[in-house]
Amino acid sequence: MNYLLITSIFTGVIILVFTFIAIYQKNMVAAIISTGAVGLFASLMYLVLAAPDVAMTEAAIGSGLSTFIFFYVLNRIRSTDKKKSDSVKNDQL
Amino acid sequence: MISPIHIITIGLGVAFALGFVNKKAKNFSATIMLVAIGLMGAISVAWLTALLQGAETVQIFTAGFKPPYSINLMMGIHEAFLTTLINVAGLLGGLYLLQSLKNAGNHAIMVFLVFIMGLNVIIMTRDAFNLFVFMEVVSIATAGLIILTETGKSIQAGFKYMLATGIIAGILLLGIIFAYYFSGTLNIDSLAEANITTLKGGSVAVLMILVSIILELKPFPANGWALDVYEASNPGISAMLSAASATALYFVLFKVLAIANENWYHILTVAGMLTFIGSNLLGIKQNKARRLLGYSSVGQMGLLMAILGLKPILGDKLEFIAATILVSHYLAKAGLFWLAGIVENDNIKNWSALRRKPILLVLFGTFLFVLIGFPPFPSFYGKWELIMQLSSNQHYYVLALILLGSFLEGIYLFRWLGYAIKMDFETLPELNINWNKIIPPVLFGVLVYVAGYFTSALVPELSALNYIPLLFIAGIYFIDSLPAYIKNTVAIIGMSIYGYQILPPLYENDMLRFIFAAIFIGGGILTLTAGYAYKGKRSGFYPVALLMYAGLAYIIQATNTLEFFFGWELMTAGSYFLIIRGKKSMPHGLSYMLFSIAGAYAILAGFGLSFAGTGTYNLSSLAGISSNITIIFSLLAIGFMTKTASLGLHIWLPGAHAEAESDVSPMVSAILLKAGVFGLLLLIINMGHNTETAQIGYILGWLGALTALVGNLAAAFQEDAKRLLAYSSIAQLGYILFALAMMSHLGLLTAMYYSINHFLYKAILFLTIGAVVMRVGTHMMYKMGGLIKNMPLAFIAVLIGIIALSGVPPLSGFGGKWLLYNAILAKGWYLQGAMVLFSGIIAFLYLFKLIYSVFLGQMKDNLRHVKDISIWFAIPVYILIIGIMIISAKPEWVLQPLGDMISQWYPNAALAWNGGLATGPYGYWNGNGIMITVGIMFVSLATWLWMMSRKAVQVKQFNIVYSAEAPQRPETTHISYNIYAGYNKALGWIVAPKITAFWDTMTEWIHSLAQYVRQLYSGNGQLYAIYVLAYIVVVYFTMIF
Amino acid sequence: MDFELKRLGFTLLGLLIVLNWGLLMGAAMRKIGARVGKRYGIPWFQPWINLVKNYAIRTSLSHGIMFYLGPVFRLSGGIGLFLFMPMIIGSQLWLNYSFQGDLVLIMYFQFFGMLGMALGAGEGGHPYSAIGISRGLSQFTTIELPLTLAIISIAIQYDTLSIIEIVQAQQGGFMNWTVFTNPVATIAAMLSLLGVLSHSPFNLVIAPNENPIGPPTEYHGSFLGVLQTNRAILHVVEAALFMNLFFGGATNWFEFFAKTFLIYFWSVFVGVVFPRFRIEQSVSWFLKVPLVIGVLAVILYM
Amino acid sequence: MEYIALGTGMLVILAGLWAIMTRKNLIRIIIGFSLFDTGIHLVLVAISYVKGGTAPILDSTVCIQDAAQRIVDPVPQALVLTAIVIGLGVTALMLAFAMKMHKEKGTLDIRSFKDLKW
Amino acid sequence: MKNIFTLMILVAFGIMIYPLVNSFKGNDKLPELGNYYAQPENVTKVNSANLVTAVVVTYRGLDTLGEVSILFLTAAIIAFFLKKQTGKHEVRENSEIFTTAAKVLFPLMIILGVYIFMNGHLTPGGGFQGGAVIASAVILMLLAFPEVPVNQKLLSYMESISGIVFVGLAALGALIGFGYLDNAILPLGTFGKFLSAGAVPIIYSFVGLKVGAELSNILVEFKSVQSNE
Repeated sequence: MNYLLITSIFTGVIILVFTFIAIYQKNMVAAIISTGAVGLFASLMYLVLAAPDVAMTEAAIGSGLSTFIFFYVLNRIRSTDKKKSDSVKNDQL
Repeated sequence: MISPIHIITIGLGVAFALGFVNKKAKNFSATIMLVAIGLMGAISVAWLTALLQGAETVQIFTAGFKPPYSINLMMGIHEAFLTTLINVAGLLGGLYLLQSLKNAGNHAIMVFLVFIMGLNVIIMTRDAFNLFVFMEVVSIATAGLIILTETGKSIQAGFKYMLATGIIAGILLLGIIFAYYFSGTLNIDSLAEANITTLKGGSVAVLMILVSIILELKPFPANGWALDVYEASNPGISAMLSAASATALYFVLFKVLAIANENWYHILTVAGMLTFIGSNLLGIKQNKARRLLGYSSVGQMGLLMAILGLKPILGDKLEFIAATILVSHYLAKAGLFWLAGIVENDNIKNWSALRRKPILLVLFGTFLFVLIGFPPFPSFYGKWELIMQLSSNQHYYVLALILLGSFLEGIYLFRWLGYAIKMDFETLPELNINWNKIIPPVLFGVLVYVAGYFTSALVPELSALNYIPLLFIAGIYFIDSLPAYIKNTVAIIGMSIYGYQILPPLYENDMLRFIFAAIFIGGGILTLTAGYAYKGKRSGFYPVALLMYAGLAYIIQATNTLEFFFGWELMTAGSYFLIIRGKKSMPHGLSYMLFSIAGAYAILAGFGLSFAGTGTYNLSSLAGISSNITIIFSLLAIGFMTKTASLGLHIWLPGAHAEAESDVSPMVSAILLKAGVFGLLLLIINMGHNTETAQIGYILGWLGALTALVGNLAAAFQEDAKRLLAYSSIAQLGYILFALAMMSHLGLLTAMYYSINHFLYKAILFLTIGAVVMRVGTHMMYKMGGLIKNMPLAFIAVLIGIIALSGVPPLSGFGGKWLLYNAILAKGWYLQGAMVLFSGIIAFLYLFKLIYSVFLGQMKDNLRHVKDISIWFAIPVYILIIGIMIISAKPEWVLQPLGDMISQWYPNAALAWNGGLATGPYGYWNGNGIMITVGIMFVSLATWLWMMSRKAVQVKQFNIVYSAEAPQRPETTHISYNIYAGYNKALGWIVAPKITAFWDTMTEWIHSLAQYVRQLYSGNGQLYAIYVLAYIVVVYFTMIF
Repeated sequence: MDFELKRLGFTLLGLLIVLNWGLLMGAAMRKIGARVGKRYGIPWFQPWINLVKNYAIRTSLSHGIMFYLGPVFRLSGGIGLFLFMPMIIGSQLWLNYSFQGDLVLIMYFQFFGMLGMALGAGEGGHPYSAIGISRGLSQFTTIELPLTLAIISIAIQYDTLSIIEIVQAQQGGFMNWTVFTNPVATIAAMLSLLGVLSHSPFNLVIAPNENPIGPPTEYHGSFLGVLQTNRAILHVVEAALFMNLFFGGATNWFEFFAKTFLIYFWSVFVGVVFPRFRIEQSVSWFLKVPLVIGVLAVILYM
Repeated sequence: MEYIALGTGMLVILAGLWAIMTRKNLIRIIIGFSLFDTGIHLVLVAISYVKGGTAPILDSTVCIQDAAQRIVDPVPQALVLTAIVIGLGVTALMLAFAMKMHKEKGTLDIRSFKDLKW
Repeated sequence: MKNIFTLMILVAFGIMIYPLVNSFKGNDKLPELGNYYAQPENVTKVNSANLVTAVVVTYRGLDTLGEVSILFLTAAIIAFFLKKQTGKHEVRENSEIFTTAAKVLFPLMIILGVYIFMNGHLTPGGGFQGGAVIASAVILMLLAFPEVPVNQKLLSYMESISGIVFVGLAALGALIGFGYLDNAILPLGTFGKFLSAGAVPIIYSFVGLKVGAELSNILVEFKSVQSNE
């Protein structure tokens, strides 16, 4: 039990750290990866909370697929920006 | 009976199955979709019929478990009704969107189908989480539909929408899960039983659920995203969102409210009223049609939300009120958005394009009147009932706010209608109208009337209402394509038959009503006679004219306040359309309508308060009111005074009367204004005996006197003949108000006599001047002159009219003055009386100006060959002149029975009649004798002078003055422009347009306020998200404090 | 019927008396005015000569039907006022036709002539006549206000609008006259009278001594004769009205002549002393001083 | 444990809302939205937890009879499953919108999308 | 400045949700609803070893239906929203190792996904998870072979068929069972065995297929946008 508690505290802290990174990291790629990591560690938390179904789902969908879609979109936006020679520095926003 | 759950089966099954259909076979997919929605609709209609015939409400269980252990749906009368509405909207909306859907492809068709299905489920479901899921279905489908017609704007709107609804949905989910935590159930009914609001956390959970649903209903100011959606998406989609989605979400709120405690009713009321007023305020500044409709839609939902919040007060009336207003909004808003799609022009000034297809204009007008709540539409009954219930329960603030909001709504809706009716449309492109785009709005237009009819059947107070006049008007509308003279004949015959039926019994029983009925119907027939002078079709004239007369007839025949108000609103609508027909009438029509609406709301509030006091709608029950007398009397009086155009409320009149068509001016002046007089008279005979009302009467007396003074002075300074007559009407109505306010036998008698007289001479003058204007083509008197040579008929008519008006013996006006003197002395209102008499003398100024400038003086060269007035104008005018002669020679024929009638209420200081000699408390008057004396003297003197000067040589006007040398510019010799300059110098300050300036300032303030408030909607989607969250927070802190 | 015929006869006789008295008074006033202005003035019979001359002029020009009806209206107004005004109290026959209407009738019948005159002059097409009329009407409206207030005041005082009753109430010594019982109303009314009779300083309307301006500009011959006839009658009747209301009426013709002369003289006296007002001046003046006095008169009796 | 999950969840919700309300980049806003969702899911799962419970799957270790005493609540877990999928749908759709908006204006700054206002 | 205002709102929101956290005491025992589902007689009525699956597919099957429609909607909307984006493909060479591995892994992942959703009533996982795994397999292929066009028609047919089967089974429950989505329309079988829980595995399998197809569809749509510049 204690072990689980420590795990959950640890996970919770990691989640919050990644959340912070996701919001404030200037590099969009890192931010997106952090978002995925938040999902991943959340699914760890779910496992701890005896919810394997949810954990699987979150891991596959929340952190996997949605990160992929983010990247697709980011990629696409970047390629558009590259075409327009004047690159708008969106990431600094 | 098919289980309602199969709505889902059909909806989803067909949507999924559409994946098989070849991408190219778009027609096929679209047809399938419509069939599927039709089947869904058929299920709900079948249930609606079954439930209406007494079937039991059914619960639909899923998964073989009973609730609360599994999700259940419910099909009761509410659900059946609302799903029917949604499926009908879906079917017609789908039909309307056919091209757009096909362009976007099969996927869009699927999305539309799932959207409709989702709306059905959120109505039926009884499970909180299921509700959440299907609300998500609907909101994602909505996001998809927003970009059905893809534009930059619609994408932005879609993103803002998703952002806001995403937050809302998250909060809802949090609320639901905590509600589950505290109660252990997800079923709405079980949640309601669990009563978790008593827990500290539980109340927050409930708050989150309710606030998110409120937010889905787009409360002001957290609704910027919704407005953008209404504006930017395809109008067909906006129609769906406004009609179908809003309806479903409203029911969700209704359903979920079960879990709340009574504090929530206040929150709902406040949120609803804020939305209603806020949105309508901002609508005023809006010129983009679809966004305007968005404001209106949001506002209406706010009103409905407030109504839900008033549930504890409204009790079992809630359903009737909410249903009528909801259905009206549903039909009207869908119809308007559909029209927006047909017009394809987002500037409301360009909606005159509707005139290319008159049927569209009729639909447009119908929908706008539905929104405002005019009879015979359902919302009228809903608003009426709402006001009655609110006032019965002393919720005056809410009542006032509702009326204020409705008024603000009226401002922009009628401005818009005015644009549609009056703006040029020749420069606008043709409308391209597909059959599938025209069917839905037309169908909804018809449905509005049908719904109105069925709603009125639910109102017992209207059971005695005679629908024949309305049917007759509808009939006239259908023969609108025939030439004017045929319709004119039909209209005159119709009115004659109606008059033949109602006048004799009134003559027997009720002289007061008889007089008014005779003015309304007799005057109506006479003024319609002038209509023969018009060539062509005169499209749209007859239905609206008859609508006004029907309203007037209803007012006369009304026995209860509802019937009265019904007639009053019909009359207002009809007269509005009559007034706005004039060439430059757009602003005047608007101000007329706004004053009328404000007045009607004052009347409504007054009737509401009287209902609260007496518990009955009966008109005669006004006499039995014992509480709130001052307020009721004031409200009703103000309401009626907007029609009589008393000082301060008069600014609509001059323009409205002056710019109206030649035969419309007498209708709206000589006849329409009497409706206000009739109302005031009813008020005074019923409520005049109280001490409180006597005090108000004192104020009204001064007001009447001031009105008379200012009206007459202003008339004296006019250069426009019809405007002059219009100001004269204001003044005359001022006398009548003054006389009525005396609340004495002689006062009422004076008022009645003045009413009859005013009808006679103002009809004569307006008809004649109107006919002259038709000939010479200008209203400006200084551009006429010397027309006596060309227009002897008109001259004689005007001469008799002005003698009668001025009160010079022997014509009937003198009787009025004499009665007034006696009444003033008997009442003791000396100073205000002197003011009235003084203003009566000022009348000479404008009367002289009128007849001199038009008929006398130097003739203008360009008018040398005009013909006399049209015979069709001359006929009614000379009939009216005969009326004046009769009433002048035999005043006792009218005054004696009237006096007897008035003695019922005011027996003191009545006139004593001895043949033609009337003896009042102060003086005596023999109308008959004076007529004969003056007549003999006049004729003998005329003969004598003629004898002496019979060899007189007819000379041209220039021959004497200018020694037969016409001056270079003959027009300068007609001294007419500003002839009372000296008088103006001395007294002009009285008529400085301070009141107009006052109202202008008011308008400006409202506009500035709207401009200021609407900065809230900066267009930044993020800001809208912040508003959403702030809204939740504010509601929370309001709750806990 | 017999009585009615007799009444008609007496009324016509009264009319004749009033006409001649009016002409005589007119001459007298001109004379007085001239003497004050150090001029000799007209002979006392000049008005009769004028009248006869005008009626006798053969050439006669007309601008149309209303031009012709104008003087008819004007004279009807004057004679009508006479008809509805009780002349000598105490005799049924000198009461004329006043049983058909009361003070209100008199008040409003004044306009009958004015209106007709205005219209007739209007048809003449002369610009000056229009100017004159507009001035006359403007001034007249304000003149009526203090008069109305004064009349309301005495109507309250005597509780009636019947002239006969008002006169009867003033019988029995001059201290019963309204001028003593209700001096404020009397002052207001007497100030109005100046305007009613259109003498200086309120005579801009007809401005007799200057270039031909005012309503009668275009009239001449028999038309002008009619107007002059009316003027003579009207002045006496107006004076009689004031006499009846404020100075105890007349019980015989001598009293009638005396009182009307003095009332008429009052207006002439003021006219001689004061210069002429412009229209906006006179309008403003009437709405200041006489109005305040009139309101005071009403308030005192409220 | 569930307290930690709940607390973390709530903090993530607040952080997500903060991101939605203050970041100007559309993608970042959507990230915030995604975080907001994850936070809610954490809260839901925390609520489903029963002290000392096992996963609601009945197998050799948990037999039918004492299931009620040993398992955690399956209901919120089922709800989370649904919510996760919904969240994905919404996120995907928002990204598609963001992509289109970027294509239109060449920027991701939300302040430049103010064509509709008032 | 605006951020301070936003912060205030957020803090206020935090204050508002604090009572929720504060009154959260955890669960000492199952709440009423969960308890009912865990009762042996009710467990056997559904006969699904995985109670979450039981809840997802039967008790709250309607939610699942809604959820499936949400994915369906998302896929459909993205499809018509992004459809005009097809254009030239920009071919990029992937390393041989990667492509070979992808070729090998793809069928394995598909099988894994199928396994997950077919055993959804017995083991953790189910339709969504299985579907997600299938979609991951598709992603893998998309990454490995960006130039190979995806048979979207197949995906779309798969989606439609599984959707119709789902709805059909649900409706069948209403027609021959005790209610919509009643799983007892098929024999309940033995508890804990593969053939148990009546229609649950079938429904969940089709949910899995459908979710897989829909997610794949979404990804493919995004990818097609991707490759078009």
